[in-house]
Amino acid sequence: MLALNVVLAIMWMTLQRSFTLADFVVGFGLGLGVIMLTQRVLREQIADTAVLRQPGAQQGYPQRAILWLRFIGFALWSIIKANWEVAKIVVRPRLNINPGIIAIPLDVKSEIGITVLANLITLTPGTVSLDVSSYKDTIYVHCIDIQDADAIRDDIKQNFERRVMELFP
Amino acid sequence: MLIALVLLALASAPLGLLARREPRPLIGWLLALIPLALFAGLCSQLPTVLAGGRVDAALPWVPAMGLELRFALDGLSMLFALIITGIGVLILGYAGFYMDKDPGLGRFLATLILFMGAMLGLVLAGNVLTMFVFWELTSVTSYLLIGYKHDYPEARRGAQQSLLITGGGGLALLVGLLILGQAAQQAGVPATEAYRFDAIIGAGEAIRQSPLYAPAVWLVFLGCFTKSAQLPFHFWLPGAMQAPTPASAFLHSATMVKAGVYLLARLAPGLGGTALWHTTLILVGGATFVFGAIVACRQFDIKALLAYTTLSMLGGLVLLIGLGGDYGAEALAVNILAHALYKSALFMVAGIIDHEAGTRDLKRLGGMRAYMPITMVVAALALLSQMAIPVELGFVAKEWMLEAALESPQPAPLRFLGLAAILTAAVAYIVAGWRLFRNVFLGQPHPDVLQHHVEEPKFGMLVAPALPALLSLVLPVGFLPLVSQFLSPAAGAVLGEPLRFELYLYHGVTPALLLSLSAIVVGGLLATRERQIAALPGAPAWFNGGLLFDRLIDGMLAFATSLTRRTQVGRMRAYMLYSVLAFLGLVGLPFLLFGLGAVRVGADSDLHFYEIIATGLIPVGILATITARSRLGAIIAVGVVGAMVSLFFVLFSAPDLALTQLLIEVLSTVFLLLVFSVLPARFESLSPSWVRWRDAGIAIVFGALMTGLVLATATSELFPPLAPYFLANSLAEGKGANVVNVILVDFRGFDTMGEITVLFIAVLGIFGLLRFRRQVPIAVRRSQHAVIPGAPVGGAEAATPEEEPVKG
Amino acid sequence: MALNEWLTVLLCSVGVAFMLLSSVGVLRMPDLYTRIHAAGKAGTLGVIGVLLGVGLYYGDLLSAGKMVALIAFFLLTSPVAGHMIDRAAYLTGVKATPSTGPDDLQGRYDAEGRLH
Amino acid sequence: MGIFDLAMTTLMAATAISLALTTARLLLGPSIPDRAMAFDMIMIHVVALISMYAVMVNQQSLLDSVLVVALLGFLGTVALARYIEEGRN
Amino acid sequence: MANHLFIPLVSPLLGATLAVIFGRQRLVARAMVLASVLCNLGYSLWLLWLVGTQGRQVSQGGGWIAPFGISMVADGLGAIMLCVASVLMLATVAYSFFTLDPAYERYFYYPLLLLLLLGVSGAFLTGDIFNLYVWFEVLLMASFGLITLGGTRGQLEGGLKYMVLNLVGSTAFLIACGLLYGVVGTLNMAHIAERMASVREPGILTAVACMFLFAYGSKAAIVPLYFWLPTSYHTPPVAVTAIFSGLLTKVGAYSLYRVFGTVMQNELQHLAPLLLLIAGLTMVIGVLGAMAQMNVRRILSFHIVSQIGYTIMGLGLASAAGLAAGLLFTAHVMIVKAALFFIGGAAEQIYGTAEIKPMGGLARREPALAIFWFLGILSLAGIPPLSGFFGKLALLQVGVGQGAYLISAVAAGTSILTFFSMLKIWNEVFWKKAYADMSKLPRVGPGLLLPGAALVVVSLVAGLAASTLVDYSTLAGTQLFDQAGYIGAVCGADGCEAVYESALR
Amino acid sequence: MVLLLAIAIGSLFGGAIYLMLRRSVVKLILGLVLLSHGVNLLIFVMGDGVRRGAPPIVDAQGLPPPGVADPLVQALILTAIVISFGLTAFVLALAYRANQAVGTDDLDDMASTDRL
Amino acid sequence: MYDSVILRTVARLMLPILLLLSVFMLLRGHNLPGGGFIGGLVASCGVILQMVAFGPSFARRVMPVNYLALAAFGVCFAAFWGLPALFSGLPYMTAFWIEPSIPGVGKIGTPVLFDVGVYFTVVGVTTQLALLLAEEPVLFPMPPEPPGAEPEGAPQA
Ligand code: NA
Ligand code: NA
Repeated sequence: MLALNVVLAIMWMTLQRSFTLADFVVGFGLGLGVIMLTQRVLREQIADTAVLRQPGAQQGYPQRAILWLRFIGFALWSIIKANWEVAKIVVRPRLNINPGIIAIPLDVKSEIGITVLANLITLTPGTVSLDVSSYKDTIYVHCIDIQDADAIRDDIKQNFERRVMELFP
Repeated sequence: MLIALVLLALASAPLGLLARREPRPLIGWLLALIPLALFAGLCSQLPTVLAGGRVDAALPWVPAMGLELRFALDGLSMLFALIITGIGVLILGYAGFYMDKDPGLGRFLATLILFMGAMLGLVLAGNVLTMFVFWELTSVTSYLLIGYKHDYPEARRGAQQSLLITGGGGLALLVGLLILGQAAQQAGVPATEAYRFDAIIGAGEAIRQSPLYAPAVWLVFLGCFTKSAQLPFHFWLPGAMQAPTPASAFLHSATMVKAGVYLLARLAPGLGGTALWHTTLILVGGATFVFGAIVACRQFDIKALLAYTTLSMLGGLVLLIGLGGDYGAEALAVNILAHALYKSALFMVAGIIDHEAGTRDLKRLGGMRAYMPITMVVAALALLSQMAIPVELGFVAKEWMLEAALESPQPAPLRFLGLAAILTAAVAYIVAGWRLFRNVFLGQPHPDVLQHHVEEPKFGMLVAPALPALLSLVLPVGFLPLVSQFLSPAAGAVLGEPLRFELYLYHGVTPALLLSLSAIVVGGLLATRERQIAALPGAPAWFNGGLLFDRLIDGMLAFATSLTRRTQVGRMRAYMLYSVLAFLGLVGLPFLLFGLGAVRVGADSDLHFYEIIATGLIPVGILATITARSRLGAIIAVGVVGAMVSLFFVLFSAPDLALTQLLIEVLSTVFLLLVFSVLPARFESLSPSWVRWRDAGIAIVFGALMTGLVLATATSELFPPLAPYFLANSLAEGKGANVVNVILVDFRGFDTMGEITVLFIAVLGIFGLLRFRRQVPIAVRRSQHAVIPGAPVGGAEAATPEEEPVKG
Repeated sequence: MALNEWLTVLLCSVGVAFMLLSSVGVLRMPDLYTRIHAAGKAGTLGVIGVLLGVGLYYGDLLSAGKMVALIAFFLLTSPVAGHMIDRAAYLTGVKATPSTGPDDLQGRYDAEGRLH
Repeated sequence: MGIFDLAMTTLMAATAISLALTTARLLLGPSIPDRAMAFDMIMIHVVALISMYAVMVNQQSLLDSVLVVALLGFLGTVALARYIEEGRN
Repeated sequence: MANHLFIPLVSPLLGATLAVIFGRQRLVARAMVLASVLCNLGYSLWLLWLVGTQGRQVSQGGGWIAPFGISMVADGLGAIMLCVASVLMLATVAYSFFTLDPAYERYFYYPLLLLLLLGVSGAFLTGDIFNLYVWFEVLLMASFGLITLGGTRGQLEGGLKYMVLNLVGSTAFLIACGLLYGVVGTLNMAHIAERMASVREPGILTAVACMFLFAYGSKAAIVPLYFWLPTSYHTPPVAVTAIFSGLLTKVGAYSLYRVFGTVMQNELQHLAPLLLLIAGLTMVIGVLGAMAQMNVRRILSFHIVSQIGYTIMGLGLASAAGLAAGLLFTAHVMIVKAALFFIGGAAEQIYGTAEIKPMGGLARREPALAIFWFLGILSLAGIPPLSGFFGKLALLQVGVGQGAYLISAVAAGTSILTFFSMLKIWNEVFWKKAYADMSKLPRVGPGLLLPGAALVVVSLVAGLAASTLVDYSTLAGTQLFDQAGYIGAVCGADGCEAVYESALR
Repeated sequence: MVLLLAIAIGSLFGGAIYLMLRRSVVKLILGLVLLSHGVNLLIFVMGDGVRRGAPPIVDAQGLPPPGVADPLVQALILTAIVISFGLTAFVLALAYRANQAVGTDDLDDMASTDRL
Repeated sequence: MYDSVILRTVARLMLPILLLLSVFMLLRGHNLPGGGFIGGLVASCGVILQMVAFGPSFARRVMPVNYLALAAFGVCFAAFWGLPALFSGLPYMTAFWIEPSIPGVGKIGTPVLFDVGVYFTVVGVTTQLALLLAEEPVLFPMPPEPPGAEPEGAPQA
């Protein structure tokens, strides 16, 4: 929570475009107020993630930072790739695609993890996450062009879910 | 003095409520002390008046409008005032006995006294507006008296008819009087005094020359004719006989109906003397005179018979004013007095008969002489006066009337018409009088009558008609010089100059006497055949003012209903259409006429492509909205329009606006979705295509108009705007760099105050709108209302309050 | 033109190009589900390009930081929007193009719109 | 007008064309989710237009507005989708 | 500077917000509402006296000089209207205390009433055309809340039409404000007046003026813009209808008076014949509508339309005297109409319906109610010495004096039709025999009778003391028509343009 | 500029009026929304010129940028926007309730209060 | 209950950020685009987002505020700051400023406080409105779809 409060204060300073002590104090105070008002949602979110985190999975800060950076890099690259793919489809003179919806079982448990995964799926080549089952065990993905459904499934599980799991259990 | 008299009369009205207690008959006479006191008070002024003087009194009321409580007592006023109070004494006493079983007597007497006060005010008024105030009061009190027995539909109808006729006439009169006042002002009278009688009369010469004269006179005529039941407004008077007899005797014979005559007489010196004045009065008065007299011969209800003779006599009085001249004025005075005496007596006798025999129907009466001889004598005295049989006051009066016709300064044809009318009426009066007397007192009693315990009324009741009846005989026999002296100033007031005349019973064999006698003879002859006359075919059924009036009212109601049905159709789009068309008419036409010249279509030099697109997408979005076939589609399209408008604001230097617009847009869209997601997705095409095309046409015209207005105003450089001030002072004075926000919270913070209040009210209103129904059990609200059992229920949605609240 | 202006124009061009592409895609694609793919591009690369370009224009860290925050925001929200629309379309019975292959979602929604 | 301005204007024009194309989808539909998607895209275009415009007229304060617009686009789309679903029966 | 001019606005605003915050404590909320209404009443009487003795009162909102900030101006017209509004509000609050289902209270009925008063007071006092729009919206919004509070089907249907048609009118108002700013470049009424008076060829200004006519006219319910009124006014609780009849259309009329009487006098002279035509049509069509109805409240509602015709007639006479007469009439009608609604509402409470056919026999059962009703209709019909007579007399006098005979005749003729349709109620409800045993029906308590009776007494007293009233209305008419005086009071002796130029130098 | 805007304004008003003449409550409300857009734009044009790129924000010396837009109309429109938002919300709630009460969104079926 | 894990997560994340943003918009309004209205609307958008994601009852719980009273308080607060002027003999709403600018916040004066009142009002009103509308039970029985009518989502391509 304190970290969040500091983050909010920094966000405040960013918005204000001035990094003075006074700004920090005001931002911190406001952040405190905001957190007080919204602690119910925040607590849910944090509790949810913390409970699922396995004891052994705790890593040191440097590892986590590297994981984060790798993840972001991977995500950005995937996004650019995805855009390129779709752009190619769009400008193709004749559209002969074979879209479909496929179900992918999930190992990620935390809501934030699922969300990140779903977003990642959407942002990457030819797939849009359509919905997550209410037991959070399956994600349904719409693919723009299915040549091999299992290949897509594997790709997603291996590439995406694994990386997400590293950060969000 | 005069003010005190009038106010006393009005203020003592609540005393009438005393008569709610026993002994009612005596309280009636006790209350008669009020008019008696007034009578005495008036009499105390007699010396001044008889000497040709005038008593004045005035109380300022609304000086700015020329309205004051101004009273003036001269001969004419004195005549009327004494009649009003004198007969008032008798009527009050009489009413106590007549209505002793009636629980509403108190209310009745109170109204009667109020009426008397009003009437007194009317005749004493020295200012036309003062007079009008009391004129209206008499109409209203008369309404209450006629409708006294309001459980009966006929009573309500009669009351309403009389009020509408006299009230409508009153309004015409008001306008007429105002025009007179205006004319007087144009003649140089200061505005504050322009409405005084003497000012108007004094400016008479100028007024008669004025173009305002004719409309004013016509309007005054309208007022007077309606009030005095002249043809063709006569029909309310018989209807007014629904009033209890004392009221009829007082209002509809002796006093109120004479108000019109009074006013004509009062204004005669100022407005008279023109062909318009005299011709109209002679024609209308003569026609009414004859009509009433003849119709009276055919009535079976005593009160109706008397009502028609009253009607007739009012015509006679108007005729006299029309005939003009010395004799006309004199005859008017005498006839007013004579008529008041005998007619009030007759009405009271009619009441006695009704009271004792239980009916007023001539066909169901007869032989009363055996049961009520004194009453018969009283009736005979009064009737003889009405029939103008010699030595009665009525005879003297009729003589003077004939003289007036013979000596009238009017052109011969008019004179002749007047004479003919007088003679015809005189003959008819004899027939009618005899018919009444014979069928009531002579012959065999009707079996119905015998069932009642008919007997001579109590003294307290009989004395009331006996007194005027006796006076009808005594005055001409013993006091003619006194009467003449008393009436002279009245006649003088009508004539407009001092006058002194002597009444006589016999003055040698004059043409008038001969005519009078021959009328008696002819009348007597016809009277023997009264049954046949009564059986003669009457006027055609359609020639019935009352019926015509009712038709008029019904027609108006039907028109009103159909108009309302057609315009107030209840459909929103109809109302919307009216509004839009009204806008096109009210704004579009003036724009076409005056504003078109200002339209400037400047070439837009440096437009950017993206600006064109952003702006151009607005119409596209609108088109999408209009053509959308689903609610959500339309909502989304509107959202896009809003987004484009915001974009536009960004592009043209209004970031605050853009942000607010966008935020509001999204919020509105969310609200729309919340509300309308539950409805079926599809729009049905509800209107036929011609309606849609018509609406499209109207919409296009509307849009074009707005475009034109924008083009005409946006480029206007008539004046520099306020804006520079705000830009210059924002930082220095308002301590803020964002000028828009400084305007909002400081320069025009008051607007913002109102605006957040609007938001606040909106949430309060919506809270009530959405939540109210939930927590109020229907039973609680229902229990507060009950529809009277057995009553017919109006429409389906008649009972709005207890209507089922929507379930929630 | 300064360097930052060149950069800005370049990045913006990329962004705008992607936006144009995705608009074309949204027009051309056969059904809603495939259009969402195209639309997502505008919401991501298109806007990212533009925002990056704009962020770099001012050359200061703060503006760039703000833009990065904005980009993060878009990366977070744009897929969610796509997901919501897709889901709503599926639930309201918007038909997929006939060439659609497998549909693992078939019959998995219950009456309340819960997915099993 | 400098080259930069010209370039930016051209870019904005291109974005505007893209916007118009998106609006065509709004008009065409055919389904309501299609229109909702078009709405989302339109808001994104608005964001892009405002950002570029901010650069063009050198109004940094507009960039904060962009944040709000982006937020609103998201909220609007989500609400739309949600209530499209709500009204499905 | 008369800074106290803000009191009648701050008081209901604070009263309403506090009443909402303390809504749970019923008595506290009621006390606040009452206190705030009484405060307004006392203040407005004092203000009237002040205006009478010292002339116009002016204050500049936020302390910004005249054509730039928002001016508050109280002249005779504003002060009189403020007084009448407060009196009516007091009567309505009292009537509501006694008659209304307590459930209404829980849904902010009283705060809404106060906010209505706020909007009305603001409208009467402001000297800024756009600010006037804002107050219009405040009072409209409050009226929307009040007219629909209760949620019967009739209220919802009627309320929807009421709302939408009023929105059209207020939108026109806003457009007109915008166009006016576009052409004249200012929003302060005094400044507008000064600038418009200096224009030789009005041209487009006439169209703008006509748009104001449309906007205010639709609020005032003139023909052909009155349809929203009869369709909705009979649906809410009586207290609401009464206060609406007293205040809402009158604000439209007030604005017409203000804008055409003071600000756009040239246009007034142009439009006078049109106004007289509208006045005549409004009188007649309104009263015909009333004749067609068989429901107490609907009859009275149509009469509101008809009587607006008289008000417009005063305006159409286009003179200080005409405005004064119209004002006199309007003030009278505001009071009497509310009284009649209250008394009719009492009858409605007895019978559980406002339809006149099933009623009857009330004159015997409730003589006091009958007397006050009768006095009320006499006043409405313009029978002396009640206040209605003076309003009618004044209008006719000026009409005749200015040679407007036709409209005077129509006005006179309409008043007899008014009387006729009111007598219909009297006949059916009071005089007619009761259809059945009335002893089971509830009696009228003092709370139900007093507010209406008090207003009738006010009408009677106003008639007897008409001189004062006429003096004040004459003063108001004169002040209203005195453009130069108004400009001088708001912007100083040199006028607004001088202030404008020196501020921007 | 003005011509273009005038046409946009005209079309907003025309569309609004057309929608408000329809029988459906929803269309009526959408018409009201369009109407308020039209008015806002109209007032905007009435300002002291419609200008590009110069929002009414003064610099540290209190001097406005050259070619600044009219701040007053912007403030007026802001007020108008907010007010019309309140009104729209209310009319929405009212329409919703009327819908419930009458059972249809056809305005022609809401004519009971005028029945003679 | 509406059920979308993804939306819920995102909505949760955005609430504090939006609230902070709203305060930011409010405070900078006097010098840059923003102000009480915009700030208030942003804040209520945050709550409305919760409402869309979780439903109205959750949205009421997540920030336990009586929005109606908040709106009333806002109006009262805004009106209140006009009063000091009245008591010192100046016209209502005449501005008073605290001379030195407060670090981190900026200049404080009655107009700014007034704007804060506006902010509260707007938050209270818009949020309450959204919640009221969203809490409406859907009671209105929908007329059956005419048999011939195609749902709009039918394929047309
Ligand atoms: Na702005
Ligand atoms: Na504002």
